[in-house]
Amino acid sequence: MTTTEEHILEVLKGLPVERKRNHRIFLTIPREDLLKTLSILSSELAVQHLSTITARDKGNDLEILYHFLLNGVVITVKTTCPKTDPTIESIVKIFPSAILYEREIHDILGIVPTGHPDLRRLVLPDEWVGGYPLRKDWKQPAEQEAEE
Amino acid sequence: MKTPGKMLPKIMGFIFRKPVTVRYPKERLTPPATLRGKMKFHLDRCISCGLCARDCPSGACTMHEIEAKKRPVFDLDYCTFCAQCAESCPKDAIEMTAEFELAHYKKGEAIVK
Amino acid sequence: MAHVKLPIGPQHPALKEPENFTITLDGERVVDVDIRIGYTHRGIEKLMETRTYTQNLYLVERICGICSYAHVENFTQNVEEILGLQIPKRAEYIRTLFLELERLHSHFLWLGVAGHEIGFDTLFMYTWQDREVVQDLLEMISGNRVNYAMNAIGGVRRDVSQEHRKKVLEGMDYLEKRAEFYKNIALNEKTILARAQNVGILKPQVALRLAAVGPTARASGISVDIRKDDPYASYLDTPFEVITTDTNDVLGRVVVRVLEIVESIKIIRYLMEHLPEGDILKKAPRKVPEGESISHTEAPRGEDFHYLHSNGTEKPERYKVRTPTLANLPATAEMLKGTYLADVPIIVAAIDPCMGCMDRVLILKNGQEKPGELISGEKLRRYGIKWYAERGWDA
Amino acid sequence: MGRIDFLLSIVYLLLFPGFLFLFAFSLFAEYLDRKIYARIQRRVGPPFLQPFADLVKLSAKEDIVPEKAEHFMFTAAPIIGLAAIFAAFLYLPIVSTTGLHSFNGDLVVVLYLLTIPTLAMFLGGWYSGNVFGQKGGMRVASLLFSYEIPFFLALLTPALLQGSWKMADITRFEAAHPLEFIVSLLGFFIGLIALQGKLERLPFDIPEAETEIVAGPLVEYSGRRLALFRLARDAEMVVGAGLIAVVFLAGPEPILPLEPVYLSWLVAALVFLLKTLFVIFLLILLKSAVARIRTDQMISFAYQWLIPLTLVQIFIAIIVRFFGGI
Repeated sequence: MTTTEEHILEVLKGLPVERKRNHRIFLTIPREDLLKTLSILSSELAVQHLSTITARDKGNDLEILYHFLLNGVVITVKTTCPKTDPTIESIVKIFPSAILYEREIHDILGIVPTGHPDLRRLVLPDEWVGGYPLRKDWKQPAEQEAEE
Repeated sequence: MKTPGKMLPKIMGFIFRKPVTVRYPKERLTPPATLRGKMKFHLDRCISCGLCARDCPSGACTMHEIEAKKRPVFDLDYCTFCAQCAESCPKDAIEMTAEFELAHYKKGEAIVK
Repeated sequence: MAHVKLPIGPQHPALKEPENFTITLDGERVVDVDIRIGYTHRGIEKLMETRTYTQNLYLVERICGICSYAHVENFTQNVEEILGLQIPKRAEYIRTLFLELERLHSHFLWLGVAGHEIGFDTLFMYTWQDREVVQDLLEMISGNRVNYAMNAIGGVRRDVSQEHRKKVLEGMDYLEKRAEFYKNIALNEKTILARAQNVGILKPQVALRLAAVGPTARASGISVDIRKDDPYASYLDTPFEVITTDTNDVLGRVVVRVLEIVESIKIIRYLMEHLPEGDILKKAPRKVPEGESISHTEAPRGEDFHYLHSNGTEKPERYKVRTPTLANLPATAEMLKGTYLADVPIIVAAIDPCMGCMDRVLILKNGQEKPGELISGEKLRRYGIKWYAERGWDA
Repeated sequence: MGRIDFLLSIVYLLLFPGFLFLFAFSLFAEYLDRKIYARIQRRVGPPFLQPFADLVKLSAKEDIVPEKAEHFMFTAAPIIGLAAIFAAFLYLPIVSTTGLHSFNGDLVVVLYLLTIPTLAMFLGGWYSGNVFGQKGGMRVASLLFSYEIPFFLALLTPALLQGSWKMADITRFEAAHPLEFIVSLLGFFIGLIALQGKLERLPFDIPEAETEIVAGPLVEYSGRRLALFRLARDAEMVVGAGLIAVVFLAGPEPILPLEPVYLSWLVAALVFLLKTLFVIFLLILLKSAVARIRTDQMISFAYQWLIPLTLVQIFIAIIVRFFGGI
């Protein structure tokens, strides 16, 4: 239980915090107050290092995890958005390094970060027409053709 | 003043010494005995349990019915020599040798039975 | 002088792997950079969802050739955390040994590549010869020079014998002398200084804002090192220091990496002298219960981040990998602006990019043409010219 | 009698110290360059006939002229370069102290002929119609200005010392006063570095720095044209090194006072050969000990260091000439 961890937990008192082992703090928040929580993190805790953004297909909705690093402690902010309206506010204004990670989750899972300056493809080829590959219901293009 | 040519004394020394590169195949380096090269399969020890085929990450090891016995066949075109089959085999019927010169002319020729 | 748009890559002698930097030039000065990745994209994350944990061991190892062990270490730590499995002490020491041996061979490799980028081929040849010492050690212990297949879930698969320890210590003595020689060269050779000093500036606050990692950040004075901040394997009880310089330039990155070589040699010596007795592997069940875990290690290029979400079956439900090169990319674009065209390769090489690592997400599929249709050479050439013309490149 | 002289000069022109000799010598120089460079890097290095094999293979390869390229100039550039070099070689005193035809001012003619290949490289790059080629050509041009001046000045100091532009007089003068070499030692080293710059070898090989703009001016060249350019570069190295050997180390004159009775031309040629190889060896050492520097650094290096040093050298030469009263 390093000193900074106590300090972090103390700052995040009000929010649903979960701590499985040392150096790992998980935080689940609804989609609406994402920017609010992240600004708390960046202003009060001076968090600057966004390790990455992971996105996952949970069946009916999509879960997005923002992983931050503060002297060795990984703070993960989890939020979800329904498949019917897969949008999320872009956090590039607070964490500029998110610019690539948001392009990636848009590219492979179809989550649209609103307000993102440059939403081009990151890893798929420009002429990719095969849908969002990391979704569970995604089929190989060859199989898609077999179905038609 | 830092002058260029800090390497000069070192360089002069090497001009007349023997080069480090080895002219394979004329000269050969002996690989360590623990090298994971081509595998050796002991048919007698095999109990056709199929654990090796199940754990093979690249689908190189597949079970085949030959002479009324189900047994693994290793296709070196797919194999990545990770030795997982040797480890998963409960009867140690698979053993890695240090042979690494496995070039062959046609696809499907490099099969270990 | 009209702005010339010059594409460097995806096929370019300076880039060992396909990457595209579209440089907008004003004479010799770089005005703007646009980076396009995805050329070595193999869809490893999607593939991992279709394989069992034992098979994924060998897939995650092939994300990158020179930091393959960092990925395997992350993967095994993730699975062991969810299983709640504590691996034997001796296995932890052997894992740390391999992490540091890999850092040595990666840094030596990078020193050679950086030397080649600035045209110093003699340095390139010498560093790669010394790297052979490390490669031989790795091959002796693990059976292969690159993909070591050393880790299993629950420990390590091969033991380090007494004779191996003696050879490793001998190798370290030789490498220490060579590291001294390279430090002397890197700091005093005038032509290297000319090409590396205050080139590719990355100020500390910019590095922090853009979340740069590894030697790139440490060369700008940011003391961040996962081995110290969030110790894993046996780093908690191995004494070592985090190397930082505050020159913010390519020379700083060279110095940080050379000093890290010296540090790694010290760590390896400590490990070999204090290797505890005991077994090296604890049997792990095949099915992993429902859960999620995060593991990050200090790969030679920086923080390597892995996230695993398991669903109780034999196969992971979601596996996310973020490699250090992707984290350093925004910082690279920032560094390239305002420099000379001649420095672009050395700046790009300075973050020690491993493109193979970075594009590890998805299956590459040719969208328009039906798969299996033969494209004639002429049509491919037309396609290439059209593709480049659309993007306004004057090549 | 006239016919024998005529035949002798034909032999001189075509065979011995003429084209065939230069062709063989430049291939041998390239072999030496690559072999010693490899051995310094503890590699094995190419076999003896490798440069010749490269040349033959290249000339047999397909020779593409890009659509956008200006056909005539694209073909003419390598030929001009090579012709200038071969012409320059004839004036060098190899067999005897006078060379084929020596007159007052042949040193300046050789220096002039030595700049043409660099211009040919620039034209080749410019007319190749490829953006990389043009950028490489521009770099060759900017290099031209920073390395011709020190090269010219450094090579003119021995002429100053002796007071005549004729290479024959210079070599005879230097053979008579061996201690003159110490006076023009600074000029010798500047000439060496400037030659390395002229030949675009490693520390200054910015035009075709393969890690930056592919192959610079030669990017569109292939087949016979590329073979000609490569031969021109090797020959330029030989002629440049030969020129430095003649002007600074008294060319074909054996320093030690033995007077060869017969076959004097063979001994002279051997001495010239040895001295040129010594100069080439120095170039190789310089190439393997340093990294490539940028265009702007190279130009500032030339104007801040090389040119002032040559002025110092000329000043020393004047003082020695005036006061020394040689």
